[in-house]
Amino acid sequence: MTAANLLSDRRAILLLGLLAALAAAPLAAGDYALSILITVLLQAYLGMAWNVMMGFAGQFSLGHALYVGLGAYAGGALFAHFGTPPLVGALAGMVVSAVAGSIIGTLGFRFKVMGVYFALLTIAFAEFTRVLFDHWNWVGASSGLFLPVSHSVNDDFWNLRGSATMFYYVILGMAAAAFLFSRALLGRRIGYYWQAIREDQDAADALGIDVFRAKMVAVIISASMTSLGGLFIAFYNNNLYPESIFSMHRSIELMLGTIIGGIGTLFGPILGAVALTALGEALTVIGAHIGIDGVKQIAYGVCLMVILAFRPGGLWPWLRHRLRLDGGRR
Amino acid sequence: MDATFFMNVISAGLLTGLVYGLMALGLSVIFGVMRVVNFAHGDMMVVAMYATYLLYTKLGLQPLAALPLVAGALFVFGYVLQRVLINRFLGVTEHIQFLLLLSVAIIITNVVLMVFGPDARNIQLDASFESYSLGPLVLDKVRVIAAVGAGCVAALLWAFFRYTTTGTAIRACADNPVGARVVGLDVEKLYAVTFGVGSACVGAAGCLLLLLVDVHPHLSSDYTLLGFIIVILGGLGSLGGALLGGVLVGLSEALSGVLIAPSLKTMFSFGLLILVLLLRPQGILGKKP
Amino acid sequence: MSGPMLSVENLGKSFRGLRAVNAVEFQVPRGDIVALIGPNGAGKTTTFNLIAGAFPPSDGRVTLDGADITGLDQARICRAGIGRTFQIVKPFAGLTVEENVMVGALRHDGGDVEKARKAANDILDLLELGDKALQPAQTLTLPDRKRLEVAKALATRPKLLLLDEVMAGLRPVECDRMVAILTGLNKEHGLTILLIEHVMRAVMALSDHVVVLHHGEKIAEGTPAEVTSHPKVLECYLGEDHG
Amino acid sequence: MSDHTQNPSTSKGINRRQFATTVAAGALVTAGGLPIRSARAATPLKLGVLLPRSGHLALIGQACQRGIDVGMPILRDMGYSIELMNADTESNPDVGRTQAEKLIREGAHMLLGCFDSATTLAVAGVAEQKGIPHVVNIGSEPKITEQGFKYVFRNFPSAPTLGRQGLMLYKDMFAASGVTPKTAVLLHINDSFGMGMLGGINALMPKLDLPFTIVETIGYDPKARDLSIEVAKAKAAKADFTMVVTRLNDAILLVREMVKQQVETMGITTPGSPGMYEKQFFKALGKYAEFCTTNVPWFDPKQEVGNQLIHAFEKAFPEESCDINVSFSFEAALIAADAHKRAGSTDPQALTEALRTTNITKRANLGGAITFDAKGQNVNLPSAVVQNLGGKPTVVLPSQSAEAKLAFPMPGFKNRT
Repeated sequence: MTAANLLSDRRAILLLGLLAALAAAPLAAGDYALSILITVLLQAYLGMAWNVMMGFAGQFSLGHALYVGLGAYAGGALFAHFGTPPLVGALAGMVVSAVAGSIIGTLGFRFKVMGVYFALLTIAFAEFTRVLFDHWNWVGASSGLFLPVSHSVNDDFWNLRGSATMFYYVILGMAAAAFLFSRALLGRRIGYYWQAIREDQDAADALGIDVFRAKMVAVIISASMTSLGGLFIAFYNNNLYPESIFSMHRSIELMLGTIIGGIGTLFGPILGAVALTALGEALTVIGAHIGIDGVKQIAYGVCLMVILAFRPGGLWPWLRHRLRLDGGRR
Repeated sequence: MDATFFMNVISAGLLTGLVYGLMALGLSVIFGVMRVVNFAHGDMMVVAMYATYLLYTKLGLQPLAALPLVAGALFVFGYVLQRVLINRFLGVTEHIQFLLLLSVAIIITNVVLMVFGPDARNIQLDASFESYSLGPLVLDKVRVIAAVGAGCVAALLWAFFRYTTTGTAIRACADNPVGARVVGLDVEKLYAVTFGVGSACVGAAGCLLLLLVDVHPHLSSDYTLLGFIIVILGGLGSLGGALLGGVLVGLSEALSGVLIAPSLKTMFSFGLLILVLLLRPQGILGKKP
Repeated sequence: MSGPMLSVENLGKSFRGLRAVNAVEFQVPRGDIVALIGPNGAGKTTTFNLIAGAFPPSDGRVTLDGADITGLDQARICRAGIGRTFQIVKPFAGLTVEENVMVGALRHDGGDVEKARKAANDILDLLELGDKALQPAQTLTLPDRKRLEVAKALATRPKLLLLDEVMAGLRPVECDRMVAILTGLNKEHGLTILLIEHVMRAVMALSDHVVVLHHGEKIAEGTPAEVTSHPKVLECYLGEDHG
Repeated sequence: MSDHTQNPSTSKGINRRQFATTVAAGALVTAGGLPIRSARAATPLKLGVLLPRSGHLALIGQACQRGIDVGMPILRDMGYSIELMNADTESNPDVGRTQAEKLIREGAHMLLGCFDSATTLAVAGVAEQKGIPHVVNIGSEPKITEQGFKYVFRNFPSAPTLGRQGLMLYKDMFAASGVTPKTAVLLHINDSFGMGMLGGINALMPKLDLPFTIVETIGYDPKARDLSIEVAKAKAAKADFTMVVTRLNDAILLVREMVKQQVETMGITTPGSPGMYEKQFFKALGKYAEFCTTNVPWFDPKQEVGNQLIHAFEKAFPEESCDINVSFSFEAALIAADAHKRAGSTDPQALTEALRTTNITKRANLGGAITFDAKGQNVNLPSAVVQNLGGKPTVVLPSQSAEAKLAFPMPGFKNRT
């Protein structure tokens, strides 16, 4: 397998076509469709960020809402208090998240907290931080933090104030960058190290890999990427509440797409986000016809179960096979 | 704040902690034997609470009288769930198991929501407003009842594992599933019984907890998390550990609520969890993995 | 530089008071193949793990090429120049055979992936796995997995290769292939090898020197011929047979 | 979840238990002669209603929806012409935002909602971008009208206003009862509403020259499962009376715990939070629910529209309580309908202009005419003192609307029969 066929021609064409279609989408799509697409891309982006840690390096984090929240609050609070441009806020958020990630990583990996225990450690940190933010007045505590709304008609990219279309292109760019970044990571030394650790940590260790360092790199990269998603949420929503941004629900939502799509694969998070959103929307429509609230969620649970039962590896490996895109392994 | 005040607070924390412990017992039993982390734990408890509520409002059955019924029903539920669904997923990776039980949780929560609506329900016993006064100590009557009930159920569970053949077989299964299979134990059935017993514990806990708190469908995830904190504190798979963890969380909530700020008390539970995970990852009474 | 490649002095390990390995001493001369044999429970794998750094020794000293590596962890010892295989094979199941080997090779050449791929393929060809390079490792048969273990260890460019029962479970023909491969590595590439083996015909064919362990202690060493006629060795093996 | 309901009472916000009653409500509407009237209007107002009908706020979202559904026939009788487009926000701001966009795409002329402040802000942002007017039924976050939104109109006091008005009413309460306590203990929920109220109370206590001081402030987690510790702490404060800022469930827990721990104070009062006036509170606490007082905007029992609404509601949903969620959601629909009638068109600009000049005197709640200031806030929303008497919330102050006399200090828990 050479670099050239890491992405076979057919797949490259497919991807470029997809990208072109997405880039042209605002011309055709209405605001509703656009907001759905933003949801999809945001979920795909966050899923890819989580995938670095879990899918590539095999470290199960159930508390990624922590990094979403830190990124959102760092960017949001700096902007709300000092008018700091989001790009600077993004940097701050990435640093804070990376630090938080390395604290959790150091503690978890050094003390050999593994598997489910590690996952619960990450939840504990996220919940801990949620309660902390609930009481931190500078960021509005539980009353929430509000970003000033601009009334200018023009999009202001540098301050991330503007129309849905602008936000759409921002998240499209972020998702595309995350995809390319993930691909680059997988094709590099660290990517191979991660996969080795994911498959068998002891064997990886015996091959001279600095396992601790590799895992730390995964956590830090994943946390920083996730925090950027948080920043997007902050500026897109304009208001932040610890209760929702740090919630376990968000952590779960964030990884659901990736697991459904195909954990550890490059395209899985994207496919999973599309599939889940489509499922959600379809169920909303069906639910509206049945006319009982809650049917949607039940059907959602059932669908999830069915996918897990029949495609535990996710949809993408299966679909890739059906589409005969198996040229590269991923 | 005087000594009596602290004694009151501590005793309330202890009593609530025992019920928490019972709830966590179910989680601990299931993990200890099958290595399955039951993320639908809180949801099962909410179902038990609603069942108790129905038995009380429709048939006038007191929660303590309803307890065997509810526990029995949950046993059957757990048994069937394990047989039909979870058994297929025993060997798979953790995150798939997690998602599977999550989807079970989503379904349960929303079925409950559809059937009972989102309102909080509670039952009103005469005892609900009464309390025992032991000198300066004021003990909430239902809290005492619930704690004693939890203690009894825990003792029963211990006796089950200690003195019955099935209980011993399950313990053998937990220690060495391959060996258990070799000596001819029906491991699948034992797993189902285990899941049933774990669920029955949750059922009993739900019954007793309804004396103390109001039930609504969205209570479940809080209790799932709380259950995890408790079993990890005590040690996953350790029965005594679950009770100890429950009491610890009850106490830490009580004391941090008094000494610092009540709204920060969950943070202390999580803080305690982080501390224990780092200092003793297997939990206070847990065995080394 | 002269002196032995590996030198083990007074090596000991206790597990909760249980003495698993006691005062073991031997050397592996540069360019030689040394075999570590003994009945089950003799402490061979423990000795191996002490050398490879899976856990630290309770006492004693391990020197690799003149450098003290006592008590270093597994990864550091690998980087110091010891490549090892596991008795129970540990392939990276989800990766391809080629990628499995690349992981070991990536520590060299500044992590250049293409160079590592090339190196991996060379090693795979050497071990006659070249045609299976693009298969997922989980599809390999046991003999292939054993060879993959060796390939992975080789890819780290070790000065010393530790092989833990790579012949176990192989049929005689496959066993002979492996012997030929290892001999080739030793003769053509000058690789020093320390191996644990139960398959005596492989031990006889391969080793220049044999160390015998029993109950965690060295009871004999010498050439294969010397060792097999050593009374203590016979006693312990016969005793093993009778027990 | 958007559905163009010709028959507005078939709300999706129902569960099976309520199904029968909803059918009854539907029958009621049909009896009101709906087809003829809606045919008469040239272009009815398409009103997008966004409420949290599922998720953790479902209870309140469904109450709000009931208020609107029950109110539809009343509005038609008043000569208004509205078509509802209902959508469920699932108690999630992100869903609220996409649903708002969906409603607008499907032709909603105006939006109504969304009860919780986070979703309301998200939806207001969408409305602002699209230039579609948005009437807020309930939502106490000050930012909703302080953000500078041009299309947002709120007929509900912000948390600080609620707090101020509620606090001022304490003076009237003490004057009416002739008893003036010196100390209070404040228990509050630590969520966005509770913190907003607390902020208002802390800022105003020194300014309002009240006769009492707050000796201890105790916040608790919205997810608190039991409040024994909080109440123990409150008991230890030994204050003359108790002030609380709650939601529903915690209000029940709180009072029950006070009974258990025998915390006897002159009264359990709130300067403006929900909880203690709700039917569930009465059901759960029985005799112990009595005498709790709430200072909130309330139905005007002397107003015709308010009476009509209560009657229609009690007929359709005898099990449910007709509270301010119902009345303010109804009033929001009334405001929307009124603006549409005056604008004479469904053009968003015209509707917005009409909303700005709203002046409705025939309303359901206490207070003068509904009008909006430049920020889109109705500043004319006085609170009443509502005390739980005889198993139902009863207006006791201001005296001109009072149905009964205030009981303060309240009888001790021990002596109740």
